[in-house]
Amino acid sequence: MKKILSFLIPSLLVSGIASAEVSAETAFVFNTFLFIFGGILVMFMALGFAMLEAGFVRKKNTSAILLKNIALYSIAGIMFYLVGYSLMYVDVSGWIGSLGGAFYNPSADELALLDGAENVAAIADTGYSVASDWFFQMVFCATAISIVSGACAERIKVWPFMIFAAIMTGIIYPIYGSWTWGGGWLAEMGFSDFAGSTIVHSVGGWAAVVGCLILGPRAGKYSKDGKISPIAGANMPLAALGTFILWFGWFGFNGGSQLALGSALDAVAISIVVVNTNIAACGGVVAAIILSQIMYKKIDLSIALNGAIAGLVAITAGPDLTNHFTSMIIGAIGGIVCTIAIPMLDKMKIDDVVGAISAHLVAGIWGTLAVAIFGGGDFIVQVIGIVAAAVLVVPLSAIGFYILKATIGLRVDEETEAVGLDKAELTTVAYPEFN
Amino acid sequence: MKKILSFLIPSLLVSGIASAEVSAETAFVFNTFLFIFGGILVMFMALGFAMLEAGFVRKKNTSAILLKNIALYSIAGIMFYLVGYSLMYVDVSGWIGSLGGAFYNPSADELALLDGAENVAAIADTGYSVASDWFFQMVFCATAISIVSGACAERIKVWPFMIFAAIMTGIIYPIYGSWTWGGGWLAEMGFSDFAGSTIVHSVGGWAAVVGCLILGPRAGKYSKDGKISPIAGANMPLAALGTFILWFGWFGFNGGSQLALGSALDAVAISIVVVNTNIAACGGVVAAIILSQIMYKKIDLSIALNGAIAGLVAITAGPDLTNHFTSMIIGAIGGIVCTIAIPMLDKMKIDDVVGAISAHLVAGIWGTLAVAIFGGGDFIVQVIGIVAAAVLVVPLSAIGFYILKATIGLRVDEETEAVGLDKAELTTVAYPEFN
Amino acid sequence: MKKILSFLIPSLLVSGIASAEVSAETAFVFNTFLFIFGGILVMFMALGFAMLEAGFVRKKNTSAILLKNIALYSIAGIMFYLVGYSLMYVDVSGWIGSLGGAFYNPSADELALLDGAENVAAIADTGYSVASDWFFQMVFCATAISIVSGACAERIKVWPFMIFAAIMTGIIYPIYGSWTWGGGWLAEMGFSDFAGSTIVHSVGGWAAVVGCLILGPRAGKYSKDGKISPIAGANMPLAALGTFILWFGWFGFNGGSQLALGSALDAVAISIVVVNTNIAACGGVVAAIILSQIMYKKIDLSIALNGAIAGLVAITAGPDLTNHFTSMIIGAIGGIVCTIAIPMLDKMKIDDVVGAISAHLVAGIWGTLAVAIFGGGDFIVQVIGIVAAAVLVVPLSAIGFYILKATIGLRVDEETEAVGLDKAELTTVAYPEFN
Amino acid sequence: MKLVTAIIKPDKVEALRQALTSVDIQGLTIVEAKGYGRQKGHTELYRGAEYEVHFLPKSRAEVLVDSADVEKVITTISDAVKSGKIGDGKIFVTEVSEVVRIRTGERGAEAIK
Amino acid sequence: MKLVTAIIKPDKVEALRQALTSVDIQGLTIVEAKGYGRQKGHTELYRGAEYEVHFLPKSRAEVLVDSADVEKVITTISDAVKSGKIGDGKIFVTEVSEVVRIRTGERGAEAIK
Amino acid sequence: MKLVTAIIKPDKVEALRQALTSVDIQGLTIVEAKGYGRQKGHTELYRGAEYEVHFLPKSRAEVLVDSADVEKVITTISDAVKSGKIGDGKIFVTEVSEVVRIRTGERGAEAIK
Ligand SMILES: Nc1ncnc2c1ncn2[C@@H]1O[C@H](COP(=O)(O)OP(=O)(O)O)[C@@H](O)[C@H]1O
Ligand SMILES: Nc1ncnc2c1ncn2[C@@H]1O[C@H](COP(=O)(O)OP(=O)(O)O)[C@@H](O)[C@H]1O
Ligand SMILES: Nc1ncnc2c1ncn2[C@@H]1O[C@H](COP(=O)(O)OP(=O)(O)O)[C@@H](O)[C@H]1O
Repeated sequence: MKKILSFLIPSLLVSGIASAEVSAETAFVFNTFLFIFGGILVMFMALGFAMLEAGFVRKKNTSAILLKNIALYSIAGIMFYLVGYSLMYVDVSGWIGSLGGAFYNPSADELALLDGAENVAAIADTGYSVASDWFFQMVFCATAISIVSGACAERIKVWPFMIFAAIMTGIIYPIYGSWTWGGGWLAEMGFSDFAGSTIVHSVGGWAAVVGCLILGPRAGKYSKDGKISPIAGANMPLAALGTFILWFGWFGFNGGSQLALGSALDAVAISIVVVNTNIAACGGVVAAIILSQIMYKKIDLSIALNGAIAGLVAITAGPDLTNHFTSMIIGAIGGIVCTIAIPMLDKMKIDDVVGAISAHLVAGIWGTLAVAIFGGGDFIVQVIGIVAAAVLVVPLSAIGFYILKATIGLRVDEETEAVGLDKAELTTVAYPEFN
Repeated sequence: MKKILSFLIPSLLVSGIASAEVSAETAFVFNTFLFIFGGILVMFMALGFAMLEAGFVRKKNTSAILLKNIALYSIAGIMFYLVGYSLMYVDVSGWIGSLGGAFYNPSADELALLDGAENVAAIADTGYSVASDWFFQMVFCATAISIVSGACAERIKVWPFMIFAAIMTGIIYPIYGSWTWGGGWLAEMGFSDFAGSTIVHSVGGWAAVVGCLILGPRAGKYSKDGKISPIAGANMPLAALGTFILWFGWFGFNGGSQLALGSALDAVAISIVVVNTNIAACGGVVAAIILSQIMYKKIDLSIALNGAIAGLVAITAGPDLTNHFTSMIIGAIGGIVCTIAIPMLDKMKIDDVVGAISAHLVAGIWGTLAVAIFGGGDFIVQVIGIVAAAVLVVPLSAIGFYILKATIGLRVDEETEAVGLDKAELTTVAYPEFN
Repeated sequence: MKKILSFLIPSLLVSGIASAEVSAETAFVFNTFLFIFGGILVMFMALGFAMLEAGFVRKKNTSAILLKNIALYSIAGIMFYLVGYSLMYVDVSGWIGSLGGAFYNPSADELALLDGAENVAAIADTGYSVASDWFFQMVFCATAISIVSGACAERIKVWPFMIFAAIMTGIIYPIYGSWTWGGGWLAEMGFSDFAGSTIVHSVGGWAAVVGCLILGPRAGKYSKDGKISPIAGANMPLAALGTFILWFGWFGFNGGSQLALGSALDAVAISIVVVNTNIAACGGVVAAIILSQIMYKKIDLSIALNGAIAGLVAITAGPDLTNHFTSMIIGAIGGIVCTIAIPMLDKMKIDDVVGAISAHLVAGIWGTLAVAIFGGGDFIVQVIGIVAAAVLVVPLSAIGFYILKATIGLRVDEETEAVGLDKAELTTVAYPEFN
Repeated sequence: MKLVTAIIKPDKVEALRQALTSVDIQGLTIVEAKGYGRQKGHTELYRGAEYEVHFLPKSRAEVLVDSADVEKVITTISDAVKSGKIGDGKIFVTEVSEVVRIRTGERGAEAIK
Repeated sequence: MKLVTAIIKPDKVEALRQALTSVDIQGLTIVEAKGYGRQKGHTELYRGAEYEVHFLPKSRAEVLVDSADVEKVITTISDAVKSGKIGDGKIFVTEVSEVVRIRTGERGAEAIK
Repeated sequence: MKLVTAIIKPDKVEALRQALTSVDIQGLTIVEAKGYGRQKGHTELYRGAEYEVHFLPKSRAEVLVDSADVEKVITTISDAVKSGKIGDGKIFVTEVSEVVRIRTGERGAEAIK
């Protein structure tokens, strides 16, 4: 029974008449649950990335990319616990946090509550459980490094990649995070990035650019005479699966970024965020389909999938803008800039296996600017925030990658690349019975 | 710690003693969250359909079906926003809604709240956020067209399909929706279809029948001498994946259709709906397994999977019936009618690639009747509702399909069909390294 | 906007000032919703197992394992409804429950509420809706049998397996469950197993051991001269997909096992459980990667995936321990014992296709002991609980398997095994176009 | 005895099988192949970059026949798979000095009857 | 030199390899194939409709041997894969006028030693 | 006419194609194969157990040529795929008594021009 909704309202009124507001403890439960709910959805995005990337690589590198994905999520979880959360959120000086919250644990008050103390009111006033917040922040951190794994696939060695993942999630991402969500200088300037078009997606995207440049393209991708030999992804159903899972998880990514559910205002805001998130992705898909048809006379499924991601990334900076039409347009433009960026990167010989740079960095920049364009922020400040991400992430990740290159080596040798990483670095071939 | 539940209750009482009821604002949050939660789960069903269909088609048409699925969900999201929701729910005259709510946006009151107005009580009394409701209704709309894409797979051209998706989600589905959930004449008669066995599944199923008839069967499926040459689906793990995802999403589909969570009554009702939904699917699977073993001396996995869907579709009209045993039987009969319908459709030379007509239309009719049989509605009214769906959807979708056929063409030519849609209409082969 | 959290709290206070506590009805809604939410996530784990197992078997047995998985979940749903829940929870004598709650249905009070009685307060005092609890318990039951299907894959006949699934979910699991969560003798002793390292995972694991021993290894796995010929899984992306889905679902498995969400205490507790669950899995993955690199000079993806599961299983007995570092260590040791157990089982010629015994039984025992080691229970009692599981499950499942062996036969014949179960017992080949 | 090998389009395998059966040739082995002859592949697009596909999917069919049947088989195959378009394929014949039916141990012409 | 080709059941490849190794034949090439001879395929069911499967999966094995070894190889293969049931397969022998070991450029009998 | 068959490493197919084209041989059929010769497979690990992989992936290339072109083709193939390492593969030549271009019905040397 739907519209019959109107029949329900009286009963709500009846039962709700005594006290109209949400009690502090109820709000605490709602807020905490939102973090858990949103966090679980964003955790699931790690699978989305894993599947998307497994679909876009060749058979012979499929196990390696799966391993990198489960490893990076695990490493992110550990590094963010050890130092990342603390650097990002604890005693942020403006430029960076401290190590005071390393090995982050429940608060003393919460532990007391669990041990039987009757400090419910004090706890309720904190608004949410610290562990739930930690969880929600951690999964965002994992997203940033997921972006790198896809772009650099099929040629980066497994161990150096895992070490870079530790650097990225333990240091690089938390520093930029401290400037923004941690309350540092960009936050003080009023930089507006609701769920992280820049903070998560561009940061990951810049590291991906640096990785691709230092690694160089896959063997055979660009020939000396300037020709491009595309290397088709082995498994499109996996790529589509990954894209849909990302879309699904994004409701937690953006919706959870309201950071509270314990009032009508928050519930309304999240509803709007969810609708905008969805319609932006729709716009991204439709725009990418139409544009790929125009540009290539045929539809490119892989570009349509990237279009969905680009639409989602684009709306991530401002899903709280209250006009759904605007969101649709922001998403559609995200799909367009991504579709255009894909062949441009190829012309620049930046070999991004999954289109991560186009979908996350390019669309992320667009989305961050769009907030200002559609009235949710100051244009100059938005530009500063975008530039700051590049200025921070490019050198730091270059240093990380170069040190790895100089020491244990970053790229597999030619023979390994020809044979595939699965046989060379792993014991596990992805599809042993399919040849 | 489980049963230790009894230990918990005192503590609940302690903390809950002050006010026993759910406050209006709390109820508003609960209700809104239910729409978001349920809507996200139903959105995920779009992936379920995509995977199910990708598993049932041949390799050479896999990218095309993936594209159609992500496109149809995107088109549904846009069309329902532009006109569909309005036609279905805004100023429904009895026969159709209006365009007064086209480009649907948050209510003025909600926008005021976000802008700082202290109109919380007024908002709380509306019961739920309008955007959350819109989201929940939109995902249902997308489900209806998903059914069509599967049945008509492997031969319908991509662009005409996308146009039909726009017609279906912008016009056809909303009209029938306005008659029922929109509060129109069928609702007034007392037509009982809790979450849409008819409103969603039969409506989609009728359009699928029309599509299959106008398109004709795939080349080689039925030979002139009356023999049937089955065309096996390329990837059963994907089909199973899709089925499980649909099952998972169905908890949102049926559970969310309670439309409120903000009272003990609603919580109890949703719990019952969830249990019934699950046990009906179990019944459908077991019945389909046993029946396929009896009919064919071996178990047919693809029929077992269809049985799950049929059980779910069957219970969708009445998951609020309070006896779980009844639900199991309704689901099992759903599985049986679906299993029987599959070869019958083949005898009628209706070439339904994924079994959508058997699982959605046939089981949907059964489920809608079952509501009356088990005491949840009037039999005559239920029949009227079922017939009304056919009477509305068959001609409208036939007109849509015929216009497309006469203009840009509906079916790919023989050569394209032999080569596969992936190569002919897309640039993207699904499994380029697997031959 | 994140850290900007601090800005939000005042507004929470404003709206929440009137009444500070969670009302009884609100708590009822929260608790019931937790069961539904957690139950849905755990239901999704059935898909996780299905995909994991489909990835680890060979092509020719893939449809069969998919069928077994959807069948076992359906059978569990029906058997637990018919008798299992009752034996486990209704009038538990200490040694077993009764059949008084067979064909479990909503309580009379809840039905009255739905029929319009104004007994809200009485309902609210029960703490949660009975159907939601039933649902949550049922999905756990399904998990136990999932473990068996993976270990015994590729050689157990489909029908006998389905009958064993009925025995396991209708009788064996409920008996051990009644001793513990049902409030029987082990619960009275103080056996501590928060979400079921032993109650679910070891119970399933013991049945898997018995199944593997009675069935014997797959043809060709162990040659007479003592050599092991590994049989590689056909589809690693599916195995990774399944692992991530299990991880995702585990948040419901462990988080939901708090059994209540309706207070700040519960919200805090669940948050901690969620974080611990996650970090234990991270520890399991990283430990398994490092150890496989050390042992084999290369990383084994399949072991890394098992490591995630082992970490999750290990933390399941005590995810409520309040130090996250401890959880990481428990998970890491879980990953280590699993990685070591895998080749050991092969040496004992126990042919476990998916590593279920190593990941569920071995890591489950470790996790149950870890609770005592880290101060959450008594060591002797934990050991008694672990031994009790073996003493109950091994003979009962051996009887079940032997009766099946003596009557309809348990293992497929040599020819069937060579051809594959998909062709012999099903009509459905998993990948007909991939050869 | 002779071995007649034909490289044909994959979608002609069924027609070939029916044609051979109808002229009473009771044996056939097929292998999936890829190749080019006069028909030269074509360009495809992926993510906006054009690339040349040099090989086209083909099926390679082998029929062991009595020397006397060679012409009949060539004609049968040609008729069954010919479309007159480029890419129709090739047939070639090689001499076989011995054939054995494993099951019975029969040799020579007996083994292909 | 001769080329001995055998069409066998896929699950006999391992037995074939071991048998050839045991008689000191150090080279083998296998291709996945499908075919029919006397053994005619069978009916299968899919979603309630029966259909005929005409081709059965086979493996096609090739061994280059010195002419003197042909009989030995035929016997070895036959013994290794024979079950006496229909579908055991066929062996056929063709003349090879030249063999080259690419790595060394050796020709003729040298190239297959 | 002759049939030149080469068993080569799969990653040399593209080089082979280019080399043949450059010497004006306009036709090639490739089949995926697995095999061993002097190069004997190797050990692999899976879940802690070592096992031997006896077969290595290979590509089987066939070129129909005029008898006069045989030496040229052998040299071209050798040069294109040779690395000097074990596993480079084998080339062998068999006599072809007839070739037919299906499309046109041309026979003999005409059919491979
Ligand atoms: N000279 C050749 N050597 C080996 N195979 C050949 C040769 N010529 C053609 N083929 C095979 O026959 C297939 C069809 O050839 P096609 O393009 O019809 O050539 P043509 O028109 O020259 O006969 C090719 O894809 C290739 O597999
Ligand atoms: N005349 C033939 N030409 C080509 N291949 C053949 C022929 N006869 C048999 N084969 C191949 O040998 C395989 C096994 O043949 P089989 O059914 O055992 O035949 P038979 O019993 O007549 O020897 C077949 O599947 C087919 O691939
Ligand atoms: N005697 C043979 N018969 C059939 N195929 C062979 C033979 N020897 C080698 N091959 C094929 O050639 C491939 C490469 O052979 P290789 O290991 O280089 O052998 P060699 O060094 O003896 O020439 C093998 O994998 C196999 O497929």
